[in-house]
Amino acid sequence: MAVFLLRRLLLAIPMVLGVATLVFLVLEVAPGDATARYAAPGVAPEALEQMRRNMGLDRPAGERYLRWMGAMLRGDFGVSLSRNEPVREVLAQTLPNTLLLSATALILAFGGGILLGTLQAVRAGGVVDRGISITTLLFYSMPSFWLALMLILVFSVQARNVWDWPFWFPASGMVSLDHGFLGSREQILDRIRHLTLPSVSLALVLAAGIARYMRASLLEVLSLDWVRTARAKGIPEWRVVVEHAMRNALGPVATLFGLYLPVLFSGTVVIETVFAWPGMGKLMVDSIFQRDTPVVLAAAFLFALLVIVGNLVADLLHALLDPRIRPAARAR
Amino acid sequence: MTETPYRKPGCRAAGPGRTCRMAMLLLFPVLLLGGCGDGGDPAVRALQGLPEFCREVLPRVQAHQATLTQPSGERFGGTAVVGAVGEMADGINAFSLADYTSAQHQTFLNLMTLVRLDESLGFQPYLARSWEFSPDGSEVTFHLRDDVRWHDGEPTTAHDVAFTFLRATDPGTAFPNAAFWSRYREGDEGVEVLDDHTIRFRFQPHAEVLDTWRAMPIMPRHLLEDVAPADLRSHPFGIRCPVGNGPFVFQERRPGQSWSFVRNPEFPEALGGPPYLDRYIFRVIPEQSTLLAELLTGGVDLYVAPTPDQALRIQEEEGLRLLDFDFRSYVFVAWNSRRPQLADPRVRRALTMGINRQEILDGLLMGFGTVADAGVPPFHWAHDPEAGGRVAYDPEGAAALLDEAGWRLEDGGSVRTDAQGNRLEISVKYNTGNQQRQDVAEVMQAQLSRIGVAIRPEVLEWATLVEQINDPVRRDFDGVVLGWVTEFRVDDRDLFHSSGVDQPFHWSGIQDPELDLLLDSLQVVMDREAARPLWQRYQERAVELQPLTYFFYPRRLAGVNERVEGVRMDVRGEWVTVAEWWIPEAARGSPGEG
Amino acid sequence: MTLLEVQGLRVAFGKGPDAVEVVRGVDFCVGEGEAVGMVGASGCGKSVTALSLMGLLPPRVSRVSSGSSIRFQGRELVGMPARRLRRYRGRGIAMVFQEPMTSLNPVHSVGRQVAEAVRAGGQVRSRREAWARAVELLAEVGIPDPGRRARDLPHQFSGGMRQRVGIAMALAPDPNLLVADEPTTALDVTIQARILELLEALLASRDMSLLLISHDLAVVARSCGRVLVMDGGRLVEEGPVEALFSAPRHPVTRTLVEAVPGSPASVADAAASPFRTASASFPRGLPSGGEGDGGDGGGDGEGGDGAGGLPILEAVDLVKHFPRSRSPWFTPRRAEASDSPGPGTAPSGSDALRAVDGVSLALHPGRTLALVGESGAGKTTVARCLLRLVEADGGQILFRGRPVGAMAPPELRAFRRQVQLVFQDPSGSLNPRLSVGSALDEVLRVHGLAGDARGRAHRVGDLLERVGLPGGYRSRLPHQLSGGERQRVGIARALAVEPRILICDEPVSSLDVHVRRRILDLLMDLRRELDLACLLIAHDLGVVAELADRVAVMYLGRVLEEGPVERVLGDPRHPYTRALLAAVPRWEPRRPEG
Amino acid sequence: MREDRRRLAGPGGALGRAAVRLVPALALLREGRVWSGLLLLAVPAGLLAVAVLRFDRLVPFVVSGAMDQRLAVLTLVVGLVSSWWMAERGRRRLPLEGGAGPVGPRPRDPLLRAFLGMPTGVAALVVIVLFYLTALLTPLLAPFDPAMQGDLVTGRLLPPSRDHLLGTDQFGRDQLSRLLYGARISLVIGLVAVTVAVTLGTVVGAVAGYAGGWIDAVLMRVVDMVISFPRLVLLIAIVALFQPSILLIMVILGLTQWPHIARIVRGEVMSVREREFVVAGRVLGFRPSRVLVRHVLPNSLAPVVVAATLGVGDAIVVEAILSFLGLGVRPPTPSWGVMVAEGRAHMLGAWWLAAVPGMAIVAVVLAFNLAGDALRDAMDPRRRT
Repeated sequence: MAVFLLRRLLLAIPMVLGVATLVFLVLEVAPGDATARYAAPGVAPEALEQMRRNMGLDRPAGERYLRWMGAMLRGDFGVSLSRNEPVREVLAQTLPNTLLLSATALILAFGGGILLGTLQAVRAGGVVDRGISITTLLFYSMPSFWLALMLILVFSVQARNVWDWPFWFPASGMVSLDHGFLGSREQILDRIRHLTLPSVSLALVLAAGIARYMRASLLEVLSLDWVRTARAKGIPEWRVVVEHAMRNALGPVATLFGLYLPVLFSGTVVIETVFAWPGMGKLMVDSIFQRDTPVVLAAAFLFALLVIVGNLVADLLHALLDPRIRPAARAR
Repeated sequence: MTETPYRKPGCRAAGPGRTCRMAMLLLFPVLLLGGCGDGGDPAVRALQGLPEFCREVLPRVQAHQATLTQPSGERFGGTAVVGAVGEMADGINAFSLADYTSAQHQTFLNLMTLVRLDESLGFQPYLARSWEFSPDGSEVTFHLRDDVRWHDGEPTTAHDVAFTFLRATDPGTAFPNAAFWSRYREGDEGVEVLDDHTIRFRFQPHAEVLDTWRAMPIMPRHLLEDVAPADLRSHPFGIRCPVGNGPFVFQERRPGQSWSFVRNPEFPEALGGPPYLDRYIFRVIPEQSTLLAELLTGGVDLYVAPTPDQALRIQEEEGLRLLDFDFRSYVFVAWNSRRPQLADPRVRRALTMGINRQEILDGLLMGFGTVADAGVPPFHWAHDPEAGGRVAYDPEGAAALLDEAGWRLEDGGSVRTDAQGNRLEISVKYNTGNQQRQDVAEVMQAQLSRIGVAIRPEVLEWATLVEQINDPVRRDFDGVVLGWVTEFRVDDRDLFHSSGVDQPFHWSGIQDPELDLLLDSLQVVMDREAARPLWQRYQERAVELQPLTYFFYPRRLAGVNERVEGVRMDVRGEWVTVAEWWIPEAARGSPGEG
Repeated sequence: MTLLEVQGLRVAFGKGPDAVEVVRGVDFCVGEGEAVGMVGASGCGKSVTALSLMGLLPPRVSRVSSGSSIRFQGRELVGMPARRLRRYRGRGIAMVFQEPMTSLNPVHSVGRQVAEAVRAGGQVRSRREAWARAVELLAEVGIPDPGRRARDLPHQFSGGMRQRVGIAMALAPDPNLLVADEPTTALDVTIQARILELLEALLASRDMSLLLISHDLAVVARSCGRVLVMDGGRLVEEGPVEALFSAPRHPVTRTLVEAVPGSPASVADAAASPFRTASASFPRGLPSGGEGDGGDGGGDGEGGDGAGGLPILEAVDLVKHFPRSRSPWFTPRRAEASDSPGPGTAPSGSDALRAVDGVSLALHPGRTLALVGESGAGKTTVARCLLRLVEADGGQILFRGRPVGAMAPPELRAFRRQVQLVFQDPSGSLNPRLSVGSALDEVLRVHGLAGDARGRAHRVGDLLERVGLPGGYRSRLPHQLSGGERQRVGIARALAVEPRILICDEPVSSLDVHVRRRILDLLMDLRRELDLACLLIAHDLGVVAELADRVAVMYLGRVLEEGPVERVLGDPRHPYTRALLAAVPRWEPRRPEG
Repeated sequence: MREDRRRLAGPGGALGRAAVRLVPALALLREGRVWSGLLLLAVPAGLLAVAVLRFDRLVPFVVSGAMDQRLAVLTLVVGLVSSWWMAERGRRRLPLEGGAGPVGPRPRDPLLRAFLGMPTGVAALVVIVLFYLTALLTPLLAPFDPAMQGDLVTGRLLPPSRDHLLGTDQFGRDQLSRLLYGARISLVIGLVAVTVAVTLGTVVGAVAGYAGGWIDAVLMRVVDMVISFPRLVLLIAIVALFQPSILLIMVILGLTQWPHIARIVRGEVMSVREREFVVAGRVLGFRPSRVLVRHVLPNSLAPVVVAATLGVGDAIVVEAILSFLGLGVRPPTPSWGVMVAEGRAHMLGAWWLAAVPGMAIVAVVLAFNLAGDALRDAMDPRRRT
């Protein structure tokens, strides 16, 4: 197992480097640089030149790439060009927020998806199945940003301003302004309230996909010979489903975990923008616009790393769920 | 998330300490970032993750502030929350001065300038008690107050002023507004500290000398002296632990979310004394609709620059007040006169005349603003409201001008052509993320198509746009929609002076001797009355040549919760009276409950 | 007393007008302690009947018609609510399924699965007791070291062992009736014999009825007193085994009986060896020589067949290893345990699986060499090595004396034209998207045979005729053909390139008994008419006896014994060959039991 | 129904017969094939309605119209003729009076037949066809020029009314017209992106799957790399930094979608490669390229069809996201994503501006997803329910 982990991590190195290099190239070829936001009449061109020198942008691309690479291997991500802060700090401010959001969304999505999918598979062909099928497909077809806007419209804007509902969800930010003045219970509640809409809009789309996958997976397992064997023993149907079929059906769904991570991170880019969530996705987009190469590179690097770790976790989960899967056999 | 709650202001409820640990549980890559640690004491933990510099400086500030006695009185107390869309990217670092909001917080909250403006835009003493010019106008001597202290207790002296000047003019700093001192003598030649509270500057005589010292806040020498000029821009001082001398003391910044400041109890009485507010919070909410919602529900007390649509909503709402006031910004399209179809001033004038700017103003800006004709905004003493008489909306006149210039409309055609058969097609670029500019481009396209001009709007992301329009060799645009905030001292030489035609900002590329002469004189004629006719002529000439189509001077808008009293705003900015804001005791409850 | 009584059982698949009745009115009964056999060709409705007893038919797609009645211990099972029906599953009727490889849950240990069945039976409450009972049961069905093996997962067992586990599971709740649905079909003959022995022993030791379902009458004949014969969803004949064998009334029964070696009706049965005369009935192209020679291994082939001239294709000391893991990139997944019977399990210690371990063979024109052995013996690998579909790791393949291993691609393609393969699975060997005609036409076109389009069309007709298919079949797609017809097309395609050598890899093992017969006839005719050299790979000794001149017995990658078919089958020298022969289920008239 | 037939067949049936000649769909209806009959009746009826209501536009469009205007007229004509022809063909296949048995065209391809047997699939297909028809007919359908601005003071942000069925946007442009024109962007983007993705993905996947070994390893590493990076971030970077045209955006969308297709194709090719008919091809001496193209690929593409169908929906969503972020289609070209983004600022007062274009996106994507699902089910008999 240790060998397997090591091998996977080694395999990940060229991938991470590849991603980082790709991003570096894209940014390098792109017109403009980080001084663009200072460009306005009244600003001396010499000052801009000097600023470039201060940022190290006057060096050839190759040198900057190697420097960055070298520094990164030592754990130093450099200094953000647009935020006047070390990249490490910029990331430390945003990464936890993104992780909180995505982890919540993942839990919601997988919990909900697996539950719904199981329900569907057990009632395959029935009204429940069709109902859930249509609903999940509907959510699956929704652009997440639009879903988010509609959720805001209903549960935030209308609920608060028009319908005067006793409960509504904040449409932006991570905590309320008075967060610091609340008791610990209220603080948690406040966080959850802020987390609800963004994580739900992320999770709904994912959950729809997972439910569909789970349904298919479980249906397939339920049609297998050994499920018939289990039924032939005369054990109750729910135990056939839960103890026998579920574990086998969850194996492939676990691999979905790894597959969905990049999708999820793509989603956070949009959702963080819509909900003003101070996370990595938004940071990355902003930094692209500001030509803040060090931040973009570091964020890309982290994203790639997270995805790899996610895939690893997925594989381990799969192996855990299905003892037949030898780790080595999972490497493609 | 099972943390002992602490309620005193200054806690870092969402600070890295807590979130970091939470994240560590989630996934290990966070470990790479480090920065997480343990610490029971909130004050200590608040410092965690901060750079060395801040960990040294902030306790000193706290210690000094703890020694001061807070003022008492019925107006003292409460927290006001200001919400805006954009982060203060440059923070309290005057050496990287760039964005409007940062500049406002520097000059009105945390730092001090030598002089400030009164409501009628006359210069008033601030950090400087008084000043005098030498008779030939080549020297100014400032006498500083002796009762101003940096927030860590150090006195503010002339050495700080000299330090600020020297660093800002040091090329290594890459100070963006170096033009402030373009007529100053270089380095030590330009400045002389006469004593701890007296300082003299030397320069070639020019207009509006004091404006520089209204714009440039003084920075603390004792903290930044050892920092290399090249490192000043990214120094932690700016955004992690600014130490100022203004009415508000920096307390905390949650990156991307908020800045908070508390009262400086020792702010000199002569300058208005300590502010009434206990605490001032600047909150970044990157979504305008959210901001409006927050204002409606009391999440923020003041919404900086709502959209005109939202302004109407704010006006309707009970308990809210809409402030609208003159501003220093304007929106324009710069025409690239290097392009053959735009070389003729008549064409450019026709374009302006073909656009119904008043309708755009009324429709999209809800009438909050005035139509602009030349780059001298209404706040300016030399503003000429009549300058635009000759370019009012007049589609027939515009068509006639175009005919005259040789661009004719064939029967049945929709686009004008010249004798060679070239179509009158103009691409207009604008940048992403600015709704107003996009609106202008779209409306312009629709309106100009009626007089046979084909406008192709092209949206580009800012850095790319900058590269395309600023590169003297490329100048890859026909027209570009831009907008900006001018200084109080209007200086358009970068835009129009023919000597700068190869400089980045000479977008129009026009070269006109009369304009050159006017621009030069405007900068050196020190007497306003003598300068007035020059300004008059300058605006007329700009209208004649139409290097730019000026759209409008939008009025600045702000939505304010009525519980905050004493809020006045004018062209000087939103925060000009922040020290006088106060909240009646009955309305002081914690923010978010209004 | 009657334990189970089935009356008018009808089962339909599908809904509405598309519904197909698979079981169309079946009546039978099983008495207490009785062993009843049920035989019939595949698709005759046997398994569906069995599943319907348990209420295990797939819901929604299948339906037991309303008039049907299944009475178990006097209670009507049809229409019984699922909750109550479940009580009869396992405890009342238990079932052993056909596919041991897939009928165990791969993620639970076998002990747990058996224990679960024990607990479902209701006699035992606690987990510990259930586990102990499970271990006992595993011991009872002959799992060695059951205490330790109970913790293993299904994939760590061979097929035969898994079937034993399946039986243990069925026995766990102490059922009154055991339904065994083709329990040995997926197993090799030697293992089949052991499983049948086990079933017999269990039946003797327990108070239990048995319904044994098989397509092979011989299997049923061995343990059952009464046999039901099904065809097309109906029961066509029923009676004591002896009666069926001695006087089969229905044609289906007759085919089934004929297929059993040793049965009175078997046309191929006469003297000492059941196979001897079977093969003798077949006229050979060449006199068989070397009757008396012996010796193990492949070395004697050439000597014995010297009269046949030079071999056309020859394998010398062929070796093929499959690495257990090849590279970090790609690792083929394979079953861990080989399917070998007790002695001499696969060499699991080495890092490579020696699929072929020094095999030498020779093919002569007009002669047939049979390669027999159980699954996993390496037969198919030998065939693929001969064609260079997989590269051999050692040894040499000579085609008319030329080493095949050294051939360049064009020459290799030419070589492959001379050697054709007939596949085991006729449904997989045809491209589902090509019609019969175009599949044959493609072969001709690629090799430039039979001239232009007309010539090819003509030749396609010839080929179809040759394999006994009407010309109208050329426009049919594979899925519109029956299994036997597909196999004919496969043979026609192989013949299209006019090969000299035909390698038949289990050509009839996936076909039903009556179709089998005709395909074998076809192959025999073709070999004679076209003077082909033939390598026949089979595990069915009956087929070998009919078709082959010589036979080589393979086991674990080695040839154990090789010689003329009469000698090897009639007078096997190697103990393994003897075991193989002994394990073939055959008809042995029972003495009336005492 | 029976009575109906008698009436038509009776002496007064001459008129009925004429009606049936003219409108063959009636025959289908009469025979009880209600759905196909209604469909084949509704489509030409709709087209005819368009032709009548917009008759004033027809002639100028043909004479001096832009390409898309001429295309709209052509679509109208072709649509009318072909729907009549299809109905007529359906009518001819009807059994004679009293005849029984299944009617209508029976496609030979079992997959297609299974697909057409699924109500959701057929419904989705119909919706998709309708969307494309609408997109093609837009110049005829749209009540206003989508770029035509109303009075900026009085004509903007109007609620839905008789004049403006979906209200007007912030420039007083007719929202319905913009929605109709916006359909073209979404629908074309889906097609082009998926074509690019399928082409590239199939080639890469097929080569990797068939060749195996190091070629496979290298190609799959690349695929992994592209897949593991958040696609949207890459798209945002490329689109933001290089300002491509709409066509290029479509291509880029495809270029980031291919790895999924490549994976599917590779997996499928690898399993088909082991099938015996492929081995047979090698044994018969076919060249590898022939085996791959003639035997392996055609049998591997079924899941690709599904993936492509689902991919269209995906591409539409991603384009909408890009447009929403201000990076996709440039204003004033109406794209649904842009419309949602612009409507967002007016959520409180005019929520329909953001809601309706979003619903359009959901409808199209849902149709494609339903079609993809139905295809997948058609391919997998076990999942037919």
